[in-house]
Amino acid sequence: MTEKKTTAAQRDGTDWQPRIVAFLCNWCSYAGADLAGMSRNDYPAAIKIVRLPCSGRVDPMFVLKSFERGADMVLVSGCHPGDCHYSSGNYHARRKLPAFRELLGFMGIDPRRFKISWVSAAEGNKWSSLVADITEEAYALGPFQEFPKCTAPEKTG
Amino acid sequence: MIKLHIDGQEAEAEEGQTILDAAKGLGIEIPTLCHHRAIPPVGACRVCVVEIRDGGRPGLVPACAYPAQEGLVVETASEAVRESRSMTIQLLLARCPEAEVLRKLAEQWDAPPLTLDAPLDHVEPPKGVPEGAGDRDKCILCGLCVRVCQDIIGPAATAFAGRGIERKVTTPYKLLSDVCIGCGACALVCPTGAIDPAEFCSHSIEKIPNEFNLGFDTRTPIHLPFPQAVPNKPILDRENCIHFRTGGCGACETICPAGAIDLEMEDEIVEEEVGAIIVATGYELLDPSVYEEYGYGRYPDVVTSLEFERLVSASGPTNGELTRPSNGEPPKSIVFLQCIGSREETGPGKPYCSKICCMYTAKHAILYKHKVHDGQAFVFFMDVRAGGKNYEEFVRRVSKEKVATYLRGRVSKIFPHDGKLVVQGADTLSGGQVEIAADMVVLAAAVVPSKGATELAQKLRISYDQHGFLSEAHPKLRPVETNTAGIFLAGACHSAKDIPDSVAQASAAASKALGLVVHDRLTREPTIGIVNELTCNGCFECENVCAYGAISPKDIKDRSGATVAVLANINEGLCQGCGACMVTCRSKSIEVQGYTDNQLFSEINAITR
Amino acid sequence: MSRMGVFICWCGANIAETVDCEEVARYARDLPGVYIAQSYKYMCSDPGQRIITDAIQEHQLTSVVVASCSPRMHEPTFRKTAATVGLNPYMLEMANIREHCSWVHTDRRDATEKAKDLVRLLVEKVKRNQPLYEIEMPVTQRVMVIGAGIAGIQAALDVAAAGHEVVLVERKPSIGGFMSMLDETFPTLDCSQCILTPRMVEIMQNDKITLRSNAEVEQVNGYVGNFGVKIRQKARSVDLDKCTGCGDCWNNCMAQNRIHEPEREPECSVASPEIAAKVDAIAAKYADEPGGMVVGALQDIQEEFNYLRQDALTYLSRRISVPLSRLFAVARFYGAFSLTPRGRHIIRVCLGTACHLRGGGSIADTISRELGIGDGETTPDEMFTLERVNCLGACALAPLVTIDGRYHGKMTIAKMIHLIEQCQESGDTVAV
Amino acid sequence: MTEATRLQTPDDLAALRARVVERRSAKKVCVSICAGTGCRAQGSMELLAEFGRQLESAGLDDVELRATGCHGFCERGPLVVIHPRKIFYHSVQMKHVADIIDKTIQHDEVLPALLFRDPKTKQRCEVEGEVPFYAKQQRIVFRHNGIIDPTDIEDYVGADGYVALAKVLAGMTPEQVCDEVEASGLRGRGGGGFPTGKKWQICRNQPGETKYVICNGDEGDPGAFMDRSIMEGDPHAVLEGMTIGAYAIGASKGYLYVRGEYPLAVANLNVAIEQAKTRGLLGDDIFGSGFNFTVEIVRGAGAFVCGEETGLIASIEGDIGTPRQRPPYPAESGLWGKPTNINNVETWTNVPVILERGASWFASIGTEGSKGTKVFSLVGKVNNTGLVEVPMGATLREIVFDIGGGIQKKRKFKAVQTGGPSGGCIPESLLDLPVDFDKLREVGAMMGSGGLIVMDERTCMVDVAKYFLGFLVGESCGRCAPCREGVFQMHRILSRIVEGEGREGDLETLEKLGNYVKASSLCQLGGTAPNPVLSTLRYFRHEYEAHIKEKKCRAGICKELVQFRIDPETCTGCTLCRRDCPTEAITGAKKEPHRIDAAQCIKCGVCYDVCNFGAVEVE
Repeated sequence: MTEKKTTAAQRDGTDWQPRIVAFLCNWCSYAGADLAGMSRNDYPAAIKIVRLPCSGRVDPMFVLKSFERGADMVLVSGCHPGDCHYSSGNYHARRKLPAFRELLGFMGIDPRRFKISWVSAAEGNKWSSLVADITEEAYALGPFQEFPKCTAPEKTG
Repeated sequence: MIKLHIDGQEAEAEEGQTILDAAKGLGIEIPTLCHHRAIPPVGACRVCVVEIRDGGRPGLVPACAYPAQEGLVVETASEAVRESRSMTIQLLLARCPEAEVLRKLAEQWDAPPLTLDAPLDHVEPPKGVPEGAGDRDKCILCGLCVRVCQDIIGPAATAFAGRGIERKVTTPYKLLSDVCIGCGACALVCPTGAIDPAEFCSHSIEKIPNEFNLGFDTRTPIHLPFPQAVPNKPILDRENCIHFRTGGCGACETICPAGAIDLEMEDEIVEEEVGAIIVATGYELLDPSVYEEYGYGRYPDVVTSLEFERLVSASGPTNGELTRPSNGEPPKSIVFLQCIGSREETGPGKPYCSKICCMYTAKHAILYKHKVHDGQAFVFFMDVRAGGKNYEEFVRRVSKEKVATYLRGRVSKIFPHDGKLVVQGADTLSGGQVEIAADMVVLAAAVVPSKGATELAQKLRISYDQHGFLSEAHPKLRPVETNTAGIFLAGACHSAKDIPDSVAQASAAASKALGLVVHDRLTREPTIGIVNELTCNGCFECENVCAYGAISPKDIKDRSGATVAVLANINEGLCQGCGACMVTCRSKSIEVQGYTDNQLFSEINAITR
Repeated sequence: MSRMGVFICWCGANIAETVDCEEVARYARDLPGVYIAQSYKYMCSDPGQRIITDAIQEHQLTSVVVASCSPRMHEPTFRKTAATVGLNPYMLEMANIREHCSWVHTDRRDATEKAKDLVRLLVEKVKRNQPLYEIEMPVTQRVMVIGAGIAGIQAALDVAAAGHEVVLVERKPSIGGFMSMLDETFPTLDCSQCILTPRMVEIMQNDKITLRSNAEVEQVNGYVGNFGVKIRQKARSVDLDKCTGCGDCWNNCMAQNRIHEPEREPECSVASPEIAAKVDAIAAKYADEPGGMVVGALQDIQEEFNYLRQDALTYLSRRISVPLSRLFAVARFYGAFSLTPRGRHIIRVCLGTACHLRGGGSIADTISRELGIGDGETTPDEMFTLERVNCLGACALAPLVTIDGRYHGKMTIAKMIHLIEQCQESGDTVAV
Repeated sequence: MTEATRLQTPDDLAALRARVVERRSAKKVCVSICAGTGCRAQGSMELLAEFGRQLESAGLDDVELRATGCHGFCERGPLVVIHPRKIFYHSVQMKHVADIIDKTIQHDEVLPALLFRDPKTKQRCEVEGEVPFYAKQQRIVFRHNGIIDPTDIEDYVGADGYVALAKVLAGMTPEQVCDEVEASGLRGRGGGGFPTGKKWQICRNQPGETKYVICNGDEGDPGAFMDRSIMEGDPHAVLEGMTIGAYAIGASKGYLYVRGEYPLAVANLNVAIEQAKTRGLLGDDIFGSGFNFTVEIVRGAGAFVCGEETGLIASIEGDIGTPRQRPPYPAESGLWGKPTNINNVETWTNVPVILERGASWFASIGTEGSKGTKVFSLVGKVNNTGLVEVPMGATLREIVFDIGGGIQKKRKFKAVQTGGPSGGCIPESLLDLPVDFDKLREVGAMMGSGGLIVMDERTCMVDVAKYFLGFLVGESCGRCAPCREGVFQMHRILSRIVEGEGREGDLETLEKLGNYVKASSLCQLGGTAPNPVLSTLRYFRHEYEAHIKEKKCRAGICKELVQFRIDPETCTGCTLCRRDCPTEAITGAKKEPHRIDAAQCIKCGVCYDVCNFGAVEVE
């Protein structure tokens, strides 16, 4: 773990740090992230968490919006299938989001930048290693530029 | 109401009732033989004759078949009646001297043995199939068996052959009957015990096992579940009922004096509104026949612990007499096997401890000693777990006082030999193999959730573990609550539990439920979905995704009351605010309060800036 | 225009060690819409909470962001605090800068930047928050207990004892569960039924408890406080209100055994096609008659086949749907029927009164003696069958004998012997 | 032959009758031959064929040949009547045919040898009415028997047949018909004697659309055959009676239950039904009245108990003929549970004539409580066996001695048994009893269906009682215990008595059992079964006592109690007995006294019966 303690500066001497937007359901993954905190698991700070009631609440537009706004990586995480607090919300997510990911390439977004994961409230460790892994991958993929370039002029302001 | 006089008393009868019915209403007992309440009377045996004195043609008439008529004056034990009745009994007794019921009647009605000749040898020797079947020397030719089969049950397996003194009950051509359904109604109605369907039915006769006594005795389709049952009323098992299988019979409906039997009754869906639900669906035992080595199901003397309970119970099939199911003898040696399917990491069993078996096995050993004083009991165990108030002391007493010999180890095989069951197992404490010749083996089968518990959990939207036990909301802090508000758990549906634990949890669940229902109002978070009726177009995609059935169509009416649109409407009690509907809505007409698209897009904007 | 307050919690050192809380506060103060921002050591402590309430009141804040621990921990606390001074609690949100930030990051700069991001995120959200109000719902003050073993019974009794109605649903026809099957219970060895039965009876007697035995939960609707449970009340076939439990029904239940529904062999297997065709023709004759004219059909069958063959009768039984037993009984009841093959010559001796008085009995005895057969019997060579009949209605000719339907009146023993001999010689009927 | 057209109105019927009468009334010669069962058994059909042949060869094709129903005088069959003079020949043989054609038909010459000779007056009787057998009879039921051809409806119409039906359908309401029958005083001829009109009325008043009428032709009493004669000889009268009854009751379907032993009756009834249908006298809209009626024949199969109403109904329903407890009576719930009226053949046959000639005419015949006539079958040890119809109230003496010609072989009269197996025996002292329903019941007998069995000194009353009980043991359906077990036990006791094993107290047991069976049985078969025993015990107790105490059967019938012996003094050695002895137990040369070898003797009594010199004695 200690080796993985990388900051942007230490890494390549530049200021660039990936922006990772995470949509977490309140009941499992958000709590799992809390548990990671309570366990003092250290992980990269590039990830920013948006709290949602359920992974089923994730509108693909949220993902698209994130990329449009310059996110380098988007993560959706919910309860494990079968454990949804709302019975079936994560099933909706599980069907809808992978299908959506198939379309990302078509829109010029590398599908590897979109992650879906199931983290339970008990999986603090899983959360921290997940964050570490995707941060690593985000670094490897580099900044996501294609999309903001073409959309930015219209969108800003 | 028809009014008549019987033995000087005024009697009442309804249209269609007989003198016998009317007399019964007055508590006047009239003997009968060929009469059964479910079967239309024919007045054949004439034992029930009574004398009409007035109000009708004077003379002797059969009470069972003679309609109660207005103004009849009837004597049920006049001189003429007594003479006739006595003579009838004597004549029948001359035919069937062995019939117990006739002997009793003879005593009762002063019918001394007639100085008559014995009747003709009216019974033909059986040719393959006995004509008349059953104990033919007892047949008084009352015809109940023939009538019940023909008129009530339907198949008409038997018939009268011949006439007069040569009359006999037989099957057609004296062959085994292939229309006989084996129901045994003939034997039931026979007043003298002269007929046995096993003798002429082409099928084997099989009794209906009584579930309460786990098949150690039998019952009828309509039956009281057990003597102390609550409600203490019978139930009709349609699987085995003649009426529901063949369309015939319906005798119970005819017989019931209260008119309580309703064969037309159908399942009914009733709706109950409640504020809280306590689930207490209990447990059952793992079927040990999955373990071939124990021979359960093959060797009758290998029984489950629950079966053992019934066999020692004073209210059980043997009235508390502990006997071997195979031969009815008391078991002189008995082996109890613990952990049958419990604490098993692989295989058909369960990984958990069933918790109650150590204790009840010790109890069984004591009960066994109570019943068989000189018997020997052995217990094969893995560990003895006696955590509970006075539990350890109890078990220690059993082993210390040599109520049972405890052998630590497992049994590898049970096989029958020389009328006994040889139990082969390991004794890990002595390090050797043991072999016990037992009369009976009792398997402490694992506790598993009762059938249908998971289906119920799904209906209740509560969760359950991989074994099917229902899950509590928190293993420590919320042990009787479920993840679904308002639903609580009690007893062994949650995990293997003994009686005190179950009762304690039940009271806990009750108090939790009460905590809810003492309030007449309940508040809840407003973070739920709301529909924008201006943009909703009523496609109801949202209805499909809602896991709570919270969305339903709502009629939008104009001032004249005409429906102008049908739009989605969210029940604020049911909605949990998950937002699935919101994502599905194409016109974005639903928002979850506190998590609106506007808020979320702002959040995204904020962090991606 | 929003007047927002942002309050940054140090959480002692828990946050402050990794996040520069003052800087975050400064940063927040500059965010659009934020009116004030300040940090404090323990926001959740009483003084910390007072800082918030005071600020709300003093600055007439319309919304608040508390950046501290996880909202799963203290969101209710701070919302309640805000509400005490009249701020709609849903106008307060929390930024999780502890579990999601200070505790998981070590780099102070990164953590502080992230904390700023998180605060900004919440500020942007809260700007768009609307005041929300808790929803109040009525509660159905009844409880359902599913399963009536000892646990269900106890729960039901406890709820009822508190004065609330209980619906007790049991799948089996009786309550009691396994405990009712037990003999004695450990470790006290008291009789299971003795302690259980009074409870079971109490269930029945308690007017707060509605027992639905032999019932199963079919569907559950609604939500806490307002469940609607559909119960399948399975047909018991016994009206519990009317039933007195007298036992007449089960003591007289006709099915003493399991029932075998008879499998029917196809009609063609009980009789050969030739016989079937003949029986068909006979049955057709009587098709219009309600009773199938059983007696007539049997007479025709006997005429056709000489006696009542088993296969023909079995086939007829299926054909006209009259039980074979009835046909058999009829065949055995009436004197005219024979179930065994009859001889080529049927000798009927009248034993009507007139014939009896004029010695018909002796004639019958003579035939029996000569042919060695009794009433209804047939000689082994199937030549003769003797039938004694009760008057052929030609009393003037007494004693009367018919052979194959031909009348032989004023019979004498000598004449009879002669007739038999003639029959035996010619093998045919002889006229007098 | 008239073409068989449908008779649509009463006028059509009248027209047909006129044609038939005109055709038949010509002074044409007609040879009428009895084709009843009795005469057939004695060769009447062969005789008929022979007449046909010889008339043809003689070219006498205008001579009509007619086969009629039974004349009743079966004892002297075959009977031939030559019209128009109605010359009555009896015991006609094939050899007489030529003579009859030659002398009587062609030359109008009477053949005295074939005429009946009154044994008292020694006079030859030329016509039927002069024969003493017929002289005292009054033939109402038998009005057509022996006169018409039963297989030709035109004969029946010619004899005023179906006039009553036409009258009823044209102008009477069902109520009126019932009233008329009730006013006539007609009582059921089947045994019970219930007033017929009342019975109809009860059935008529029952609710329900569907009702049935049944004709009980299951003449089960041994020794009775009047119903057979009617069904064979006058089937249309039965049908007409039933049709009228059905109209009165409101039935549209009738069943004719005919005893299986009567094939000729079935045949003739079938012919009659077909003819009646063709003529529109059965079927829909009879005589244009809108009234429909059909009749179905059901053949019995040999069960006496089916003569009991409820047994008969069960039999028609295709079940064993066991009677059931009444009430409900058939009039309330009978065939297929519908109101049903059952009358026997003789009753139905009376109906048309009552309606044709009026109730008062009928009521003028007979006694106070019993109107009309009654047909008896006079059988047993009487000279003139046959069917006799006398007005109610005729005495037994008239019937047995005047009509029946007294006892055979000039033996001594002992008793007459009436009412079939369930009836009773009437001793000589009651010979002057006027016979009607009530009088017979008073003396412990009953009318029954009308069997009259004459017994002489060679009749053992114990044996008779045993015979009847044996019959009833065999015919008891076996449903109820008193009849099944009681009659059986009585029969066992009687068997013992006739075998010489009688014991002290047997007679008391018999009486006790008899009274019990009578009182406790389910149906009238059991209810009357002990009558033969009880009535013989009443009038002939001494015979029983002789059997029990002295072990003697004075009639020489009870084999175990008799020894036959030939008195060597009286025996002429004629060999008659020796030749007739079935077991060759009699030895002895011609003209020498014969001897009976007791070891071989089966006690059949043939020798005793055949001996013309009274040499065979009973010990």
